Amino acid sequence: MSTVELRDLRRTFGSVVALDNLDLDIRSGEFVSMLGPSGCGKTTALRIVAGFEWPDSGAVIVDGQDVLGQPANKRNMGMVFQSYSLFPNMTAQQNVEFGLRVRKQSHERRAKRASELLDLVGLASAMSRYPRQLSGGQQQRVALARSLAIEPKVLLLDEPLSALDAKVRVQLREEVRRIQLELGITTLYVTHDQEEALSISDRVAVMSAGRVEQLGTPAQIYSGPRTAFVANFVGTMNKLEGVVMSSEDRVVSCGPIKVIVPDPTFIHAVGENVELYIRPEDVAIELLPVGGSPAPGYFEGRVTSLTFLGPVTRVGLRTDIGALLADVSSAVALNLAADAPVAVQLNASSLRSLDASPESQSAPVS
Amino acid sequence: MSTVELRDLRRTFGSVVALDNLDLDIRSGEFVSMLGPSGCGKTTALRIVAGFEWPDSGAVIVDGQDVLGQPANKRNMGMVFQSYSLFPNMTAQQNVEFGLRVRKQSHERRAKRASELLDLVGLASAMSRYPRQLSGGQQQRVALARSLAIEPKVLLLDEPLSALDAKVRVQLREEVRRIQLELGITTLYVTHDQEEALSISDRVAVMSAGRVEQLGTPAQIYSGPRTAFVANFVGTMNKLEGVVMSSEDRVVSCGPIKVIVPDPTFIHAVGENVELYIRPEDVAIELLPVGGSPAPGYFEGRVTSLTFLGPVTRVGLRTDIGALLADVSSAVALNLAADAPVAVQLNASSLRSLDASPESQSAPVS
Amino acid sequence: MAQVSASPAAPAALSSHRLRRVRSRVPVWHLLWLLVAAIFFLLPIYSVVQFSLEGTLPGQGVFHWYETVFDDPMFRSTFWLSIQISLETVAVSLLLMVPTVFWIHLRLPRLRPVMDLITILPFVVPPIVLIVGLAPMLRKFSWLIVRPEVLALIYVVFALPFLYRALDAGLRAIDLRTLVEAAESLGSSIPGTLLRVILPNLRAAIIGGSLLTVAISMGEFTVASLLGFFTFPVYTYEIATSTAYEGVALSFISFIFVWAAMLALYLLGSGGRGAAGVAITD
Amino acid sequence: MAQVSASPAAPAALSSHRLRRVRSRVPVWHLLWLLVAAIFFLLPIYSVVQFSLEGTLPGQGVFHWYETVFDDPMFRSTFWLSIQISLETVAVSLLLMVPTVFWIHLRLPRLRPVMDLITILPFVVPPIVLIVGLAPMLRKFSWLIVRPEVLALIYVVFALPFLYRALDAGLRAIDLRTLVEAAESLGSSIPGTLLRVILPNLRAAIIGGSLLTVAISMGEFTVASLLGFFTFPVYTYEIATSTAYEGVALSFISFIFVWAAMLALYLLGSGGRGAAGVAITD
Repeated sequence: MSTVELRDLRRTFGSVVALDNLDLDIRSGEFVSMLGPSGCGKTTALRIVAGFEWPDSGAVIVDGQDVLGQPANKRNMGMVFQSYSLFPNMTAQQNVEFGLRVRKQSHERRAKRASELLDLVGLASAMSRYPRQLSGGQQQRVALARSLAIEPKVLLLDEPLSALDAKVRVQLREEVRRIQLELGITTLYVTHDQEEALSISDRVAVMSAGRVEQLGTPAQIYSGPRTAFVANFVGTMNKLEGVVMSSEDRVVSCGPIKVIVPDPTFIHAVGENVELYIRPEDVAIELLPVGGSPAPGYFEGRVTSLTFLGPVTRVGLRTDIGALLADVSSAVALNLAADAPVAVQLNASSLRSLDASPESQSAPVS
Repeated sequence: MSTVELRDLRRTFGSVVALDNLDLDIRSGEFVSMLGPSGCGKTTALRIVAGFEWPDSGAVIVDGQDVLGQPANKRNMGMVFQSYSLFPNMTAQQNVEFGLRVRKQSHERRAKRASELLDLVGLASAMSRYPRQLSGGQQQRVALARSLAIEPKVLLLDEPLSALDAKVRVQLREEVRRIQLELGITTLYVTHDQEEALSISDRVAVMSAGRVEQLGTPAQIYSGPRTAFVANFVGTMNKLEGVVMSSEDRVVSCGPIKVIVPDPTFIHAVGENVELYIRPEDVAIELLPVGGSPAPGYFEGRVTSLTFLGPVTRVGLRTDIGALLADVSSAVALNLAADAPVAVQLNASSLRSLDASPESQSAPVS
Repeated sequence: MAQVSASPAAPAALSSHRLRRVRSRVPVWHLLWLLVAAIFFLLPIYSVVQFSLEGTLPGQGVFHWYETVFDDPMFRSTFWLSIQISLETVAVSLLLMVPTVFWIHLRLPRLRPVMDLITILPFVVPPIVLIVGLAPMLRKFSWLIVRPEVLALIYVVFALPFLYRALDAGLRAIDLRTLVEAAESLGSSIPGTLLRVILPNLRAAIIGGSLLTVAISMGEFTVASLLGFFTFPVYTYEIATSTAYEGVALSFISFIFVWAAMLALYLLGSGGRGAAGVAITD
Repeated sequence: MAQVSASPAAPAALSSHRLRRVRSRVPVWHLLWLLVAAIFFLLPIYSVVQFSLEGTLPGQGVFHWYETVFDDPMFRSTFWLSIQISLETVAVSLLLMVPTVFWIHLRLPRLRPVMDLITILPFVVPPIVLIVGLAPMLRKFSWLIVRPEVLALIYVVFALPFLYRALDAGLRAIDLRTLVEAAESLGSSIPGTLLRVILPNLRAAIIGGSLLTVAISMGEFTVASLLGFFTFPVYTYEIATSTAYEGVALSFISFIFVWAAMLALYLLGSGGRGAAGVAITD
């Protein structure tokens, strides 16, 4: 149970700013993810906490003490790496015992602890196997057990699942979370996968260009993104271009459609161009009978694409206010076909207005 | 527009059977995915179609002709690889022109076609860049353009997205599908990612141990898995252990709960042990007031975990019929907390009984 | 569920594909290359064996000249001198190179091209040029030159490329930085990590590099001869130019020695790989 | 949005961390190693330069001995002989090795350990043993031995390890199989792919390996001497043992030649990498 505070961390590589005065607090026993695209500085921040890199300025405070003066092997932090990091010359058990051997614990205690931890990660039966005899997922389980064996103050995970197959990735992330909750260990997790971050964390720090764009619970991040970058990076968003019609009533016209922005802090002058965001699950559609016209509150659209996602199907729409994505139940989507006319409704209470952050403007093509 | 038929393909590596008399038909203009875990033979099958490997027996018939006698460079098939395969010494444009240069087309035609195709993949501006100056996603776009430049009969893609970041992966798969529909090219796609296969394909061939376990549209595969392997590999499934109470009425008792299996082909003797499957989205829950008891048709459960997945939250439940997963809208899930008592209902029409296939029995840990 | 029916046309198709595969795997210049290798390495052996048999007089055993060689006290003394120099060379080389290459891989990867270059130099600056160039200076330090340890130091340089490349390949095969950081996060110091994690994984590379170093130090002639040390190769040369049959016998003994070392090296090198033969592309 | 406020303690913390980083990057034996390299490679040069200056009589220019060397017709003829042999060696080596290594990487990766072994042999079987062992046989083919092309063929074997390793590293740096398959699927034949896709990406490796081959063939003494060819190194040796000053001058010229080749090699090798310096761990 330890607290971790990153204070004003700055790190540059030549002219590249990897960390731009980063601040982040992690409470005792909390699972915090740093989520962001390649190059946002998340791994650099983690490696500074671990002691593998040093900031140009700033502090890393664990339980009230700045640890930047300590070398990595004195910080007592468990680390799980992206690439398989097991010692190839040791069995799973010897790998897990390594940290205890360094601490000169007795043979019996080491063996007992190793078997406890291999049990915890579900690999008790594989204790005498060498890493090359284990699958990628099993190797990462052993790596997790190894990092936990030393009873670390903090558990650090650097994209531990990104080398694994999709199916294994989901299984293992659930296990990581289960074990973290069971042990109550303070955890800092780095990932570029928004679904992973949302599903596993107590809080998520969405990072961009070396800064935290937004810090909050998964639900806060998903439902209340504060910048366009967060809105676009986490989940899928429809963007509507609009013009403010009435400043007081927050009425915005997107082409022929008028919407009311629910956010009371939405203050813009009449005639100003604004961007509105809405998630695909907040766009409702109904099949329009041939020759029929949409009911009040609905506007017309045509299906351009259908993407089956399991329980829901993502419907691409061409409408008067631009291209839209709508998520509908797959049972409903079975009645839709390309070019079918539909009536579209926006769930007005989910409309959001966001200021574009500088990063999102220059988002490169994939 | 070509048809591809894989006929009775068998391929062994020593004692390992990679392809076990595989049959698969791909219609003209169709997008078919081969989906399966590592080692299921999907890549071997694709490479046999491409001409990079040969089967021990069987045939690959394209437009009615067996192509196994043709070397890879005469088959006129476009191939996109998992690893970045652009020629490092050539610009994006030169890469795209390569196949046309081999075909001795004129400089003008090559340049025109390359610019059309780079336009199609959204990289017209990067035509004079070298591969090392492109991101992974951009490289795969160029690779796609390059494979399309030769107007191939068939487009083959071998996990083209698996080396990319989660966000880019989703963007690019949508583009691949858009381009495939635009050109109407017959496409065979290999992936281990069930979400990817479902979202991109006309039909999915779920593979296991060198055979096709099930072939069908994404909706058929997801909603009507025919084997336990398919049910478990595609999406998430709850498994219930039950005992047949009435053979005629198809009543099964799972612990204290009785359910009616909707499938009319469900014929089992009274007292037989069966396995029933239901998806998390077909498990409904309601918050139970303190001291309250579930309404008829509901049974009691307790929340063990909450996993935020965006629009829905996956709720882990402990119930009298075992552990269950239920997907509920995230707005509803906000009212739930660990250990909260809930009323659980199974959507009986979604219950499925499946014979366990041999593979699913020996499913390894992760 | 398995579709067991075999199409009648399958066997014919099978054999033609098999043929295709076999044919495309043994190209003409692969055979050519094997021929060249055979000529260069088997011819001497054939030549040596034939010559020893020719040279045996009636009444002498087949191994007459080999007995003569083994009985020569100079054979033993020069052989032991060369062995001693070789072991010194190996000891100094390992002490110098193992930590250096480890550190360069871990912290100074930008120095790797420079290392590649430096370790090639000994074979590019020919020994003859090196010794002729050094001659004036060596004369000043003649008190130092009389000790055979000087040869060991020179052979350390000659063997550098091989030891460096063996260690370099060994370190490339493991994810050094991640392993070291993993050990560090578990509380291990850098020397402790080198000892407990890295060295065990470099076993094959170290043994291989050492064997090469021994082979090189055991066989070097030019420098030993120029500096006037009577090592085993110098002895071989002298014998060869005086009594041809003994020289050939000696040469054959050296061959056996070298081939045994190479065999050991090959077995050590492939031992770690085990059953990595079958590769399924999935 | 950016937090620009800097904590007052930052500069102190900064410098201590900086120090830590700098200290940990220059370990003791790294310096030791540099020292050893310097002694072995700079000492001869120093020695040579000092010796030439010492040996110059009053009235002679500083470059007297160099002029003498350049004026010697034997210098020119032996130098050209060596150059000719080198170029033959390079031509034969490339024709033999480029397709072989390409094919082994592409279709016979299991042969790679065998190749590693075979290409080490020339340095492990010492030239002295090889030549002594071959002597009886060579005597039978003496009509063949008089042609200098024989030296080129022997040097092909000596240079194999370096050319092989250069090509091997070059091919390892690209994803050969995928590139070839990509080209195949686009309609290219294997020879066409080798020519249009693989060779351009092996440019640096081929030039580097060729330069090494030239350097080795230009410097080999033992075999040339034993077989009685009057190549440049043999000439150097004879001059060095007769007129010390000329020998040193020759040796210095060789040095310059070799260093120039190495510099070219280094520049070619690092040219392709460009701005890969800054590595951000993200």
